[in-house]
Amino acid sequence: MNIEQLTAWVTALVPDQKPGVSKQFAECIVPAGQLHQLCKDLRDNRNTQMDYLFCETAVDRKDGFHMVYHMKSTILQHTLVIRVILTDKINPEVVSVSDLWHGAEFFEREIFDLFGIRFTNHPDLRRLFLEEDWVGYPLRKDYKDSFTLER
Amino acid sequence: MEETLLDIDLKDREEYIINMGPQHPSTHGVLRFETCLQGEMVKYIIPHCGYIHRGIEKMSESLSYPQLVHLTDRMDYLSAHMNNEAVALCVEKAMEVEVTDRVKYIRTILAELSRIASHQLWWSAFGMDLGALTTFFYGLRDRERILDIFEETTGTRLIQTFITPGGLMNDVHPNFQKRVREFVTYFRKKLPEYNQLLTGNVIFQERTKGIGYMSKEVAISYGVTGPSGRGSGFHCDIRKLAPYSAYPFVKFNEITATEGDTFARYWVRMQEMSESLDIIDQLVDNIPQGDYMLALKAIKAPKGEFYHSVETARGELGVFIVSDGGPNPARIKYRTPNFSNLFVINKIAAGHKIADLVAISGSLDLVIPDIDR
Amino acid sequence: MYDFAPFIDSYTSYLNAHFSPFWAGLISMVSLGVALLLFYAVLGLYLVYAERKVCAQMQNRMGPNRVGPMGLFQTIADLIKLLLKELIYIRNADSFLFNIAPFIVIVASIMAIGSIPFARGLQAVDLNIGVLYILAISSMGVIGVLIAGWASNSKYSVIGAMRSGAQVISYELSVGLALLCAITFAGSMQLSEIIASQQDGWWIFKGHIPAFVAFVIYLIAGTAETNRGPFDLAEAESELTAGFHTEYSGIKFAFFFLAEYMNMFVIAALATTLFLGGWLPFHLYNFTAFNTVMDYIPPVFWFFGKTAFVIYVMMWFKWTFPRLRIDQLLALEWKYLLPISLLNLLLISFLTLMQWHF
Amino acid sequence: MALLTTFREVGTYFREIYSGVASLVRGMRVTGGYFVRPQTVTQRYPENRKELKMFDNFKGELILVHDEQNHHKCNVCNTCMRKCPNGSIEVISKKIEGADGRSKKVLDKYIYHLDMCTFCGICVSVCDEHALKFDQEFEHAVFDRSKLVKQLNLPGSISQKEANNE
Repeated sequence: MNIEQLTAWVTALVPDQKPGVSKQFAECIVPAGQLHQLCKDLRDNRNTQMDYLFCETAVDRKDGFHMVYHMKSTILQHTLVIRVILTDKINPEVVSVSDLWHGAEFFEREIFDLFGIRFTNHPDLRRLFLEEDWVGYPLRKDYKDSFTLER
Repeated sequence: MEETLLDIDLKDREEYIINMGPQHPSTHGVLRFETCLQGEMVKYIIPHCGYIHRGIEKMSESLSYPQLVHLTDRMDYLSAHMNNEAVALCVEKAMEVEVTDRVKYIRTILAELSRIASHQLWWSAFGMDLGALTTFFYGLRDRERILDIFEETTGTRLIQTFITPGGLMNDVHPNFQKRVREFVTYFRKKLPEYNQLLTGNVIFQERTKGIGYMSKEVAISYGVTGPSGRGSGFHCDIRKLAPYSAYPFVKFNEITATEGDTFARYWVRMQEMSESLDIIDQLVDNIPQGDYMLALKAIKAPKGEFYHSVETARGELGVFIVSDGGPNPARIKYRTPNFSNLFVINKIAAGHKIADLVAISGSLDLVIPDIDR
Repeated sequence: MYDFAPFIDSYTSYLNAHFSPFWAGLISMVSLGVALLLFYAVLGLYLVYAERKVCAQMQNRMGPNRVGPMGLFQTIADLIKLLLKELIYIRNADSFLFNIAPFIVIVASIMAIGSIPFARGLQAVDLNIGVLYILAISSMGVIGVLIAGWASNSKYSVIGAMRSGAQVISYELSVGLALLCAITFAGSMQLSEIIASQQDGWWIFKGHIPAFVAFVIYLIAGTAETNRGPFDLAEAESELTAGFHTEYSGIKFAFFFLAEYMNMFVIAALATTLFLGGWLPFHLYNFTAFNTVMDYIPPVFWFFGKTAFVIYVMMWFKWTFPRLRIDQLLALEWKYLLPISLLNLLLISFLTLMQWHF
Repeated sequence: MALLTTFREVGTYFREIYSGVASLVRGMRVTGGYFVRPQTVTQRYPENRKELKMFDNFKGELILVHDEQNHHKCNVCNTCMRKCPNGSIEVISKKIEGADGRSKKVLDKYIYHLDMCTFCGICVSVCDEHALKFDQEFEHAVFDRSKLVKQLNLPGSISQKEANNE
């Protein structure tokens, strides 16, 4: 499917989606509550078959944390970006997709470690890189420590 | 899995836990496998990483695009050229510029050379992991010739910082083509030796065949890419799926195997070496003339988000840039191949013997700084 | 020619003439012990050196080349370093067993060389059950390995020691059966008699194919018994860091290290004695001129030359092959080597019975 | 029939042994070949110091190019300092009175932190005056970290521009 078809497909599943900024891939901004169901539909439907989540990351923007899911179908060779905006910057929380894609489990642990976003239903939500007693979440924009090279 | 290993009541006294790493001869870098054993059998493995976490993504937020390139060398240091290329291509895509054909050719040749060099080092270390100590020296002996080519052109051997947004740091050395051609003939002769020494060896085949089976579904679900994924029949070669640089100009095959075991992953890498030689062969004589660097006023990505992936020696390296239009990225995310390749280890190594765990982790070809970043 | 017996006899008669029988016995024993220990240390060090040079050459390297001409004194320097190093004591380790283990290993290998005939008349004790003695003594080393692994209180060591136990117990069978072939041919377990029986030709040539098969099996099983690559599972570097001697340091580690090389020497020396004619020179059938020339080379050179060749082959194995896994190691013994050597022994008994060997 | 199968099994058993041994011998031929015909590729390093020649582009350490008259080309534009990703370059300028009576900015100290340098080569490529270069020196080991902080402008050196004005 091309970009328009994919966007239309997501619109059919999640009517209140908003188009994203990417010109490269089809991109949809969806409400956090509908994320898991949408991902499950996208993965399991014959027409989309998004079986490969190749990148999952978070971005700290002014309006909240953006969760960005890059997913791809290895059979149909189309790529879709799903974006969730978490407006709560103190205690961001989103549902985990690690039951759909195994690889997501570790992407999510990394995001939890560096952004402090909690994933519900995650099987093993521990810090991945930093020590358990590390204070703060380094990739947040408001994170300050004495080592960061400022210019 | 909420409980950590220390909490588990070892009622069954036959179970015990050993640490493979962070300082252990078979983990090539600082990675720790918390391995639960029952006799010689591995029950489960919990990988612990972060020993070499340097916060490259955070550092990159305060650096301009040409500056942050040099940090990517330090992720997967064995595919330094490919890492640089990934950032360069992503920035070029954002800026909507295209480099000259000369740059594309040179980038591709360098990338393929470093793919061979990386596979050579992997082959050496893999043999060592299995106890064949001589492979290490043969692999390094041949890799040295590639590093000499790199050193002559880029000035450094391992971490080059040569490919930069807009082109290359400097033009290639006049001897470059001659030396590359020499290397291709030399290595074509040496490659059969590798097979005689290790591939055909009955002990080696017994040690690798049928060990660490990874199905295609598992590979896709965990996102295992590169030769490790292709050993399971996962067609994930970015060079074929979305050709970049000079790959559209050359003919080559995507090497895949369907067995999904350690030997399949080994075999794919061995074939890739000769495939890379073919790619270099097609390119090295036809490097077009042109500038090695585009005359760009300022290297700034426009506001927006950009993703580009390249095929490194270990799989798909994706660069995700979020830009606010300034000279620095607002956020840069590296989707590194080893990160995804690592975590499949519990799935495929549990139930095997401890010696197989070494073979399996060797066949995944992990470079630890690439996991931790 | 080149008989050491008169020399040794004159030494003992000198002692007997000047000392009381008790003192004469004591002095001859002490001098023998000192000689063997010196021989042991020098040979051990130079085997290490030889191994390093051999593997270096196979790997396109130079090997030791700093200390002394061509690095000849490198291993001596290493020994001095190991002597000066701190002996690390492990908390919670069983210190008595931990300390005694290296001695068991090294004593076993020292005792084994006592009955090896180096040349005519140059043999400390010529037991009438020489082969059995060497076999029994050299397999005592594994007890030291097991103790070392257990007493270290380290998981790597325990796994290594257990592997070593399983390995030595299985491969002891093949070693024994392969040696039994030569014993069947010679009809004696006394090493001097086995050599004497090869006066007209070495058993590897005289015994047709079965003797050769027995020799190859002995070589493989012997390599396995010394815990050397490709059978070095007990110390599998990439899996168990250093296996049973992970926790040892300094001179105690050196004991393990030396014992490994001396065990290799014992295995090679036994192979030489039983299959390759010991210190006997190489003779071509009825080619008198050639045989006379060969006779002029002293038996000591013949013995050490043949042993060096066998040791070289064992090194060649180590630096070429990948390591086996524990189940494959046992499968190799029980599924391949043992049935073949049993069959082989049957054939050899038949050959001997029919007097079909040359 | 059963006998035939047994024979076939026995045949496979021995064929396995044969092919296994053959593969081992093939490997031993490679290592044995190198033993017989040694091809040493390693070098005796400190001894071959004299013959050891690095490649022209080799990035050993950063130097400020000086000519025979002890003139360098730095005009204190600070580009290298700004472009260095690790902050390993410090350009310290001073104001002097020129020949025409106007005060000018000239180089006082060019400090290079070798311990922080990652040899990315950006400083050399951004310098419009070609004042910087990488040297062939590669033996950097020292016992004291502070020795890795180097002043690149030689004592008493002045920039070419200055020299021309005088």
